[in-house]
This record gives sequence, structure tokens and C-alpha cells, in this order.
Amino acid sequence: MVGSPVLFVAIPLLAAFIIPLTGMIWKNSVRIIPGLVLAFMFALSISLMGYVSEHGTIVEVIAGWKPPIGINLVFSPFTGFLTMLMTFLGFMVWLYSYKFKRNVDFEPSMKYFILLMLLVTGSVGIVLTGDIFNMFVFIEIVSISGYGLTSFYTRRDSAEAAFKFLFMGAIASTFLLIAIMIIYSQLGTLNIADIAEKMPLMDNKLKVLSLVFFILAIGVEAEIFPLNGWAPDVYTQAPGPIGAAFAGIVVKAAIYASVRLVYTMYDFGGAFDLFIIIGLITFIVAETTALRQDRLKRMLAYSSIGQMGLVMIAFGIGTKEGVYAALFLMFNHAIIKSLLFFSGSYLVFNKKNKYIKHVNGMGKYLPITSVLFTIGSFAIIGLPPFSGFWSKLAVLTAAADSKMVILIAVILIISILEAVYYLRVVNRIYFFDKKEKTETQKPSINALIAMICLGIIVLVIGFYPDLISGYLDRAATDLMDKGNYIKEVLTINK
Amino acid sequence: MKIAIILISLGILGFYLMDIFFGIGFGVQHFSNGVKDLYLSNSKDILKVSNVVTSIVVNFRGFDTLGEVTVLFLASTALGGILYKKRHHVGERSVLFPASRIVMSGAKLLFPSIVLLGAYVFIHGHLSPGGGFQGGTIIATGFLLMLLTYRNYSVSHNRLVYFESLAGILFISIGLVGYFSKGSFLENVLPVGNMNDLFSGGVIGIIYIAVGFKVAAELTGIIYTVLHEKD
Amino acid sequence: MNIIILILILFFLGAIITAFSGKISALVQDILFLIVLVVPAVLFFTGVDMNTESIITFSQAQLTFGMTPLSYYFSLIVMGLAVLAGFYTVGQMNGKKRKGYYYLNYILSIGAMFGILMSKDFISFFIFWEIMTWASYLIVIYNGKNVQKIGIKYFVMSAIGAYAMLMAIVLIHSITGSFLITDLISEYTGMTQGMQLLIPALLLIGFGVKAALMPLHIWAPDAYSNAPMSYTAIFSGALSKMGIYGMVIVFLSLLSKVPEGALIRDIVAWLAAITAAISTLWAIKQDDAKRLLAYSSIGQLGYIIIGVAIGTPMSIIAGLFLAFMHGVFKSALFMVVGAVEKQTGTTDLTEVTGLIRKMPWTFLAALISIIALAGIPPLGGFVGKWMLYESLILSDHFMLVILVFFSSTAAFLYCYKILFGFFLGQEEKEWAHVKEAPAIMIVPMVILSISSIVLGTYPQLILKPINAAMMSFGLPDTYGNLWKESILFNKWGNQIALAPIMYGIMLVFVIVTIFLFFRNRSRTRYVTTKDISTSGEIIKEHENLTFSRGFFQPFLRAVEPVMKRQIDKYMLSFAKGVEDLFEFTRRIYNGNGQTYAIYAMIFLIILLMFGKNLLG
Amino acid sequence: MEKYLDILNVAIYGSAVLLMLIGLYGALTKKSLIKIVLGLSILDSGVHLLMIAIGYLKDGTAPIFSAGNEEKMSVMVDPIPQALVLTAIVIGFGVTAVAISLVIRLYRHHNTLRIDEIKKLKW
Repeated sequence: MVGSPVLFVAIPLLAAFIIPLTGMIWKNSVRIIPGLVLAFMFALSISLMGYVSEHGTIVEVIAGWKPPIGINLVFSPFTGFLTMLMTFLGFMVWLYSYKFKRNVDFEPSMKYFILLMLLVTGSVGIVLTGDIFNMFVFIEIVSISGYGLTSFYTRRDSAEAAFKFLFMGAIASTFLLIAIMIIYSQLGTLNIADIAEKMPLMDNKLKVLSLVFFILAIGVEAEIFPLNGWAPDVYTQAPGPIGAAFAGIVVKAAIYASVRLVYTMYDFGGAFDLFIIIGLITFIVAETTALRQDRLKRMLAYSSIGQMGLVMIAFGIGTKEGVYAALFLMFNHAIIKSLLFFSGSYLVFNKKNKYIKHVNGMGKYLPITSVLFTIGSFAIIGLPPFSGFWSKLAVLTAAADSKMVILIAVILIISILEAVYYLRVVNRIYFFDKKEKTETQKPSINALIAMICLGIIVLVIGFYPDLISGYLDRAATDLMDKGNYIKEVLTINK
Repeated sequence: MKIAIILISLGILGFYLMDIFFGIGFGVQHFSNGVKDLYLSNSKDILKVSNVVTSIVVNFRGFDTLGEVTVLFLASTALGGILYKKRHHVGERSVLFPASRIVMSGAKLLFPSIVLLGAYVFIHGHLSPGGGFQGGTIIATGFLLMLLTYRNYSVSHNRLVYFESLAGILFISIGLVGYFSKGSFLENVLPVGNMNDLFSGGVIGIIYIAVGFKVAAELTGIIYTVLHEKD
Repeated sequence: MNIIILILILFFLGAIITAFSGKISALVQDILFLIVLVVPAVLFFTGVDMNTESIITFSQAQLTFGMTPLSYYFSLIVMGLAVLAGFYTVGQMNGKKRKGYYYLNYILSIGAMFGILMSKDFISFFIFWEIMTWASYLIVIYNGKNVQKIGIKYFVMSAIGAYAMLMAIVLIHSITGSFLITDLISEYTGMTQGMQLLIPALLLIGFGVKAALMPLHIWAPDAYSNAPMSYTAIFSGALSKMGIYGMVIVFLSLLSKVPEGALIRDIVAWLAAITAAISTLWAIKQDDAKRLLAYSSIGQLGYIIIGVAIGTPMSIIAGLFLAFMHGVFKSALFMVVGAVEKQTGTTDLTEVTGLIRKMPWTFLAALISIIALAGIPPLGGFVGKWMLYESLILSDHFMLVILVFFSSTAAFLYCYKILFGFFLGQEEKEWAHVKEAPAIMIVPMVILSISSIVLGTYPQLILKPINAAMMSFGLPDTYGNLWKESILFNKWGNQIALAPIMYGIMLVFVIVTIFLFFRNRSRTRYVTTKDISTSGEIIKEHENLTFSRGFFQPFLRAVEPVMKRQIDKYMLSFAKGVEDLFEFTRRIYNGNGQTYAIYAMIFLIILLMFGKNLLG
Repeated sequence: MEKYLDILNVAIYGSAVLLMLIGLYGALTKKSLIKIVLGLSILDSGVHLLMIAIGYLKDGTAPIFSAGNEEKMSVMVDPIPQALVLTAIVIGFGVTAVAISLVIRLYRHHNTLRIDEIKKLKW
């Protein structure tokens, strides 16, 4: 083994504590060290994925105590895949924002990068941890760095968005604690595998109610329908790359948490139906709301919420194909939505309120950015040969295999709306005349590299989906096999 | 109307919560093979730490504590970011009146003993109730007292950063030492000593001291930042 | 490397290279564009046969490529038109903006059509279908006019069709466990009755959109007329045929096998007949040549669909034959309109007049194509229409015959209108400067017109591949016995060549022409068009005597009630209503953080109260 | 004995739940941002109380071994909720600190503390 999952948490935290010191000596270090750390995390995740695919799941215990006693980190094909995705995106976000707002002073930029790094770390922690309370701690790490990052720009209305986020987040964390305590009071353990094993012992009523609290608490971060009022505001007001980080990293972690609950911890068949219902409502409301947006980032935000609804639906199908499709969707959504946020922020750079009409005629001024935005739009609509098509196909195939004909119809009808609002923007980029004479900002070279990387991934996966389908397949198998998870965590010999 | 909806939903929520917790019952243990007994016995037999809560916080669930420390660090970082102003905007501290002489003298008198108490609490965290968080908070209240009392009492920002960072680095370094020497993050690498001794529990004491310093520095930093906020 | 894959790669790489080669020089770009169109066509006709098959395996799906007789037939249309329209395009696009963009999407859509035809499984079929859709969408909005309205309308309708098809595809996969078209065909009869109806219906919606079948046609007039004419030739000539191609598969290999299929076939046939009739009326009403031809295309596609849907061997021959012919003459007509547009700057029939002397070749192409379109004997359209009528009558679809006959006759009206509007009538000063279009645009038109004549004379040139295609669907070998099938052929002997009669007619025609020419040569004089239309009165400047204004008013007044109800308007108002509804849903997010928290509480309460029922 | 337990039941859990409801009520109905933050803190305290209460064992002692009670493991109250509540309190503090700083920012930006007047971002 080349490394250990615990380094995903230890190294970034170490770096976060070191950065304030090195920043006093060498100012650029506050920007470079986070990048190095994120690159290290990505490399580590790749090397561990290689190990995992040969030797099976890594269960790493903390402080030398075997699972139920100690906290453990589980690096399985499933969690490893998400880790890889998140760290990659984290690195991309760093790369994109390396020269971001150079005019901002030293101290905020230090805070920005520390918060960004810990946002990624927290999300990775949520995914890797095998302990329910530890998950709560990581969720809070993610939330607090999220609040900080959202209100990074002092001149925008960002504090308002952050406060809404905090309001919801605080309520959510309260109910998360209640749910954890209900489970603890009944089973006397906090380890997910242990809980899953003992779950049949629990009183049915308490089981239902605790799951309800869990859904409320995690649903806030997962942006499910009535709990996602904060999300569009945050996406709009946070710096552009942070929108991508939220869509690509934080939400993924929250979805992971809810999936882990339903697939591993609880043994309700009905929970899958709940997933489908919630996902469907979220999908419909978000996509219909996105149709009438007049601000670009808000539109992207609602679209992102809608896609998460689709992911929930795919997980709710409950078969291996469904999980495969959901993971594929998560992957695609992370890449594509980041691409859209990255390129979209340059299209409406420095514009007040970021109206969609500001993109008019940008195709002439920012050709590469516009092309990338177009590729992203086409991909997220699900047009072949871009990557979005394969995931949409996977979702529909999975739904069809479970005989959910009406579900397919609804997904497809709503997808048409999605196509409409994205194409409206693309049409504006190329076929409308730019009215006002405001200056446009050319993307800096690092931002361009990040966008092009993502664009290439979209194209490559579109032409050759098998590049990741092996990972997805193993991940789906891993998630479906609940017994194996319990066995691997509880019988680790250390 | 809105209030009515809220009240009704709160009523229903309250009913369900009471229902749940009455069902659970007070002072009853529902599980037989939980981790509680394992913690108690391991703490006594292996770690030789008398305060089981401390051994849980620092060792068994030390990862939580690392996260917790990070949350505090994040809070102070985020706070700094949120309330950031360019240097020349920094205003006076918003203490309206200077305190009376009695308060000033009393504060001066109390401050060292408060810090000492805090230090005592976190150093003895593994023996008696208390620990790094509690001690750190106590120290921070000492600084709060000074900041409230003296209009121009200032804490060196850089010094806070040093404490904060070094304490954090110490925590993680101990963890990494455990990882590299024993193969598990935060694993105890020092001899555990005898129960109820000051030098018992291996790295637990050191970690709690680091936590204490870190919490004290961070809370002081947070208080300092907020107090310096003025329109 | 398999040759089909090679051709596809050539198309797609070539498209991208062509798009960017504009940076080097415009000439290089044009040449590259033609190379990318011609080389695959040559490769295809020399290298591909029925045995070539290649499989690309993905974990999710297996893409199988190969050729069937049917797809060979349609490839003839696509490849031929693509090359001809390609040359025309080079002429038309000369000096226009965004050439790279246009060439890219042109080649992409051709490649996608080729891909559709070569697909043996539904996934690659759908992939290329969608590539074709967005490539053509990007061309439809190429002009930048009414982008948000026309473009989005086209895309939404296409998406409805494509998603209906996708739904059918995943349903098929869930039942048969495979995406192969042959697997669907073999397992179709064993499905439940609901699926037996649902799957073809969904597929037909998908194909019907591209073939502009009645309630799904609303995108077509706008999209056809908004795209540059050089692409509309492809759009109407080849791209719409993809819908026909799919329909042939659905009708012949699925619906003909189950008794319930008759219902869907009748519905589609009736819809197609109504499409033909109403769009013909609409075509008559148009004053813009592009829109006129767009409606005319919809009507013609209606005939083709009727032929395919009825499903007797002869009607299928008729439909497929008409599909080819429509590709030939309608492309030529769109090219004519494009040439006129390029030279005069407008396509308004009431403005442009008297071009006959200025653009003689264009006129010739228009004349021949219109004769073919109207179905007048010596040309190709006649053969197809004859067989269609005959098959309808023989299969007792008398009401359909009446409708088709009506629209076919009414088609004469708009045929005349376009011929007269552009080329005849008085010569106005405004158009005195107009010259003939460049040769590169003329040649494709003329080639197409000549092929109309040839195909009218030697229909077996394409009846052979049609017959091969039909035999592959298990229909009897009609080619050898064709003279028994249709009166048209068996009256004239046991071979299909209508050549002797045609040559006879032509010979007489030519002789008479020569005779008249020589006899009257000495008396030839230049007649200004004003002379004939004023009866000696002196015309004032403001009086427009082209007659192309307000053509056929009495007729249109008579059919007014039929045309009042436009599906287009209903659909648009529906779309608007939906959008207004969504305007309401976004009010949920009212901006107050506290309200969001209250939503959360209500959500919690609902889950608490009903969670037990749901989770069980 | 049952009755005694019941009274404690009501007293401890009831007060914890009541604290939570008060906190929620404040957070959901009060218009002032400061009061909302206060409400959230009260909500937090209620949960912390609940957590501690769940760990209690009847007639239990503190989970600290001293020279005399090394064998009395079975009567010790559950130490885990206490450890958890420590973490939860610190996290709650962090959130409150961030919330307060956001309130300060909002006041600076909008010159008001009424939440229903701070809704520039909507729809």
C-alpha cells in the first residue's frame, strides 16, 4: 500500500495549520501549498484505487482501536471512487482560482484557500468515515467552510446567502444530533457497520423517526426540494469556482451520506420509494424553476439541484443498475457542472447581478470559453456524443429494467425543459448582439487549463465511457453488498 | 396564519419528540453489548486513564476531536474572512466606557489565576473532569475579561497565530507519529504509566495540552475579531 | 479498421478539421469540405457491402454497424444529395460569415445520417439521431434570426421525438435485454399487448417528428425556411427521410406482424393524408418561396408516409420511390430558391419577377423539378404517384385516395405560383442587374433535374434496390413480377423500363419544338412582358402587375375554414401557459430565510406523520 | 418507583424538548437576526441536554475512575454521550460565532436586522 486513507484528512489539516505560519514568510505559499495538498490527495486516491481494485477494501482504524470502538475510515471501490472525483474537482477548483482575484489582499486569499482545502477535506471525510458521529463532525466542517466561502466577497449580497445557508445548516445539524442519539440510545454504538448489523434489534417506530430526522438533516446539504432554498443564493453569491465546488463536491458528499444511510444502515425497502418521491419532486421543481431564471448562476444552481434530484431518483431505483447510473450521473454532473460554472463565471464576469442577457454575443469575445460552455450545455442536456448522454441512458435503462415506465416519461419530459433553458443561453452567446460596451475579462491561463481539462474529460468520456465504467461497476457492486461492508469493517484484524 | 402553522408544527414535533424520548426512558440502558463497556474497560486497563470521557475524546474518538479543533479553526478563519476589512478601516474597539479602577485592578489580579486555572484544567484533563476545551475556554475568558476591562488592551495577532498553528501541528504530528511508528493514526506511542498519575495515558495528556492552547488561542482570536468590529 | 468506422471517423474528424481550416484560407476550407464529402461517398460505394459489419463494445451497450438493403437504398439518397448539395453549398456560402461553423455542422449532420443508416442497434441509432438533431439545430439557427423562437421550437419538437424514441429504446432493452434492432424484431411477437402497441407508437412519434407528420410538424415550415437553402435541400431531401427510414422498419417489421398494428397503421395513414392535404393548402397561401416549399415538403412527406403506412407491397414501393424522387426534385427546388435568394437577396414571390432571361439554367432546373413534383408523366414523380394511387385504390382506401388526389391536384397551384412568381411575369427594373448564379451552384441543380427525367424513364434504377430492401423484410420478390403488380407497367410489357414511351413522347416534343423554332425563326422578336399584361393600357409606376400578389384568392377563401385552426398556435399557447405556470413555481423561493426554515419544518412534520406508512 | 422515574422522564426530557421548541419558535418567528441566532443557540442547548440525558444511568456515577471505585464500572453512566456533547458544544459555538459575524456583516450592508427586509436574493 502506498498510503493510507487517513492521510486524506491528516495532511490537509496539517497543511491548514502550517499555512498561516508559512504565509508570514512567503506570501505565495498560501496559494501553492493548498494546490500541492489537493494534488497529493488526488494522487493518493488514484494509487489507493489501484490497490483497492486488486486487494479489496481498505479499512483503516484510528488510534489502533478496532471498529466498534474506534473510528475507522473505509476506502472501498465506492467511497474511493467518490474520493477520487472530489479530490480531482478540488484540484481543478484550486487551479481555476489560483490567480483568482489577485487584487484581493493577502489575508482573504489565505483564508479562501484554507477554507477551500478544508471544504474538500470535509467532503472526503464524510465519504470515507465509517462512524456516524464522525460524519456529523465532517458535515459541520464542510458547512462552516461553506459559510465562510460563500461570504467571501464582501461587496456582494453574499452574507445574506451565507446566513440562509447557516440557518438551514444549524437546524439540520440539530436534527442530525437527535437522530444519532436515538440510534445510540437503542443500539449503543456509533459505527455504521455495527449499527447496520444491529439494526433489526431496533424498535420500528424509532427506526422510522430517526431516519426521518436523518433525511431532514442530510437533505439540507443534499439540496432536496423543500430544504434547498439556500442553495441558489449560495451558488449565486459565492465566488464562481465555489459554486462548482458546491455542485461537484459538497452535494456529492451529502448524497453519499444519505445513500449510505439507506443502503447500508437501514433496512427499509420503502426508503427507496421515498428517495424516488423526493428526487422526483426536487427534479421537477428545480428544473421548472430554472426555466424562468434571468440570472445565469441561479439558472445553473437550479439545474444543479435538479440533477441531484435525478441522482436521488437513480439511487431510489435500488438495483445495481440504478446505483451504477446514479454514480455515473454524479460523475458527469460534477465534471460538467463545474465546467459550466467555470466558463459561465467568465461569461458574466464583473457584471452586476449576472443576468443571462449579459452573455449576449460573447462567442466573439471569449471564443474558447464560449465553446466550452456550449459543450457543457450539450453534455448536461444529454446529447450524444457528450458524456451526459451515457449517464442519462444508464438512468433510463435502470428505470426501465425496474418497470418504472411513468418515471421514465416524467424524466424525459422534464429533460426537455432542461434543454430549452440551456439552449436559450447558448443561442444568446452566439446569435445575439452584445449591447453594452462593458469590458470582458479574458480567462487567465490557469483557469483556461482547468476548463479545458474538464472539457476534454467531457468529450473523452462521451466517446469512450468505458474509461470509468469499470470503476462505476465495482463501486455499484460494493454499495449493493451490505453484508460485505459489515464483514469487512467488523472483522478487520489489526 | 404563519404563526399558527408554526405553532401547530412545533406542537406536532414536540409530541413526536416526547413520544420518542418517553419511549427511550430516562436512566435506562437499552443495549447490552454496546461500546460503552469496552470504552470503560479499555480506558482503565490499557490506557490507564481515569477520566473515561477524556480517553474517549482524545483517544478512542480522537478523530472527532481533530475535526472539532478544525471546526474551531475554521470558525476563526471564516470569521476573519467574513469580517475582513482593509487595514485602515479597522476601528476602535466597541467598549463604550472605560472600566472603573476597581474593575481594572481586580481584572489584573484575576487574570493570572484564571490562566493558571485554565492550564490546570487542561493539564489534568485525563485525571479529573475537564480537559483541553474546558481549559482553553477558561483561558479565553481571562482574555475576554482583559479585553472588556482595558480599552486598549491588545493581543498580538501573530502570537495567536503561532499558538494556534503550532498547537494544531503538534496534534497532527502526534497522530502522524503514531501512524508511522505503530501503523495507526493517533495511536499511543508513549508508555501509559500508572492510573491516576499525572504522567499517565501516554499521548493523551500532550494532545489535550495542545488542544487547550489551540482552543484558548482561537477563542481569544474570535473574541478579539468580533470586539474590533465597529461601524 | 472496418470501412464503416473509417467513413464515420473520416466524417467526424473531417468536420472538425474543416471547421478550423478557415484560419488558413477560405479556399483550403472549401476544398477540404468537398473532399470530406466526396471521399466517404466514394469509399461507401466501393467498399461497403451487405457483409461488412463491425462492433464496438462498451460496457453499457454494444454498437453494431452494418448495412442492410434498406439502409443501402437510403444511403443512396443521403450520399448523393450530400455531395451535390456540397458543391452547391460551396457556391452559396462564398463570402459568408461563419463558414467553419456551417461546414462543421453540415458534415456532422451528413455523417450522423450515414451513422443512422449504418446502425444495427438502437443505441448507435439514437446517438447519431441526436447528433443529427443538434447539428441541424445549429444550422437552423445559423442566420441568427428568430433564434429563440424557431430554433427552440425545432429543438423542443426534436427532443420530444428523440425522447419518445429513447423511452421506447430503454423499454425494448428492458424486455429483450439487448439493443439490437434484429432482436426487437424477433422478440416483438412475444411481447405483451401493451408493449406491442406502446413501443411502435413511441418510435413512430420519434420518426414522425423528423418526417413532419401532422401534429408534430409545427417546427418544419420555420426551420426549413430559416436554414440556409443549401442545407434545406439536405434537410428536406435527406434528413426528413431518416424519419421515413425508421417508419419503414417499424411498419414492415413490427406492426405488420400483429393484428393490433392495423389500428396504428390506419391512424398514421390518415394523419399523413391530412398532413398532405392541409399543408398543400398552406403552401398555396404562402408568398415566400421558402415557406411555400417547406409546406410542400411536408405535404410530399405525407404521401410517402401514406405509402409506407398502408403496407401493401405496391404502396411501399410507391412510398420508397417517392422518397427518392422527393429527395431529387425538392432539393433541386430548394437549390433554385437559394440561387434566386443569393442573386436577388429575397425569396418573396410577390417581389421577384421575370428572371427567366436572367437565370435561364435556374429556370430550367425549376421547371423540370416542378413538373416532376406535380407528377406529370414523363418525369419521376409520375411513376411514384401513379403507384400510390393504384395501391390505395386496390387496398380499398378510397377516402385516402380522395384526400391524396385532392392535395396532389392542389399542388399544381403552388407549383405554378413558384414558377410564375420568380421567372415569369413582367420584368422590373429592380431586378435588371440580376445575373445567373455561379456554375458551381447551377451544376448540382441541373444534375438533379436530369436525374428526375432519367428516373422517370428508367425507374428500375431505383426499383431494384427498393425491391432488395423489401425482400429483406420478407416481402415477396416484386421486382421480377412488377409488371403484374402495377397497371402502369404491365400495360407496357413485361419490363419496367418506360423508356420506349418516354422516348417517343420526347422525340415528338423535340421534333415539334425544332419545327416551330425553324418555322418561326424569322418572325422572332423580343416581347417585353409588359405588352401581354396591360392590354394596351399605360401602366403607372406603382401598379404591380406581376400577378403573383394575391394568387388564388377565391380558392383560398373557399378553404379558409379548414385553415383557421392552426396546431401551431395551440401548441405555442400551451407552451406559454406552461411557462407561466413555472413562473408561479419559482415564487416558492421567496428569498426569506425564515420561510425556508418553515418549509423545512413542514417537510419534517409531513415525514414524521406519514413516514411510517411510507417506510413501513 | 415507576412514578418517580416518570416524573424525571417528564422533567428532563420535557425540559430539553421544551428548550428545543422554544429555540425553534424563536428562530422561526422572530424577525430580528440576533433573536434568530439566539433561538438557534437555545435549540442547540436543548439538544445537548437531550444528549446528556440519554447517557444517564439510574443511580450512576461519573465515568471517572478514582482510587476507590475502580471496580464500579457497571454503575457508571455512559461516557460516550458526554464525549459527544463536548464535540457538539464546540461545533455549536463555532456555528454561532460565524452566525454572529454574518449578522454583523448583514447589518453593515443592509442597515437593518429584520430578516424579512433582507431578501434581495429570490426567485
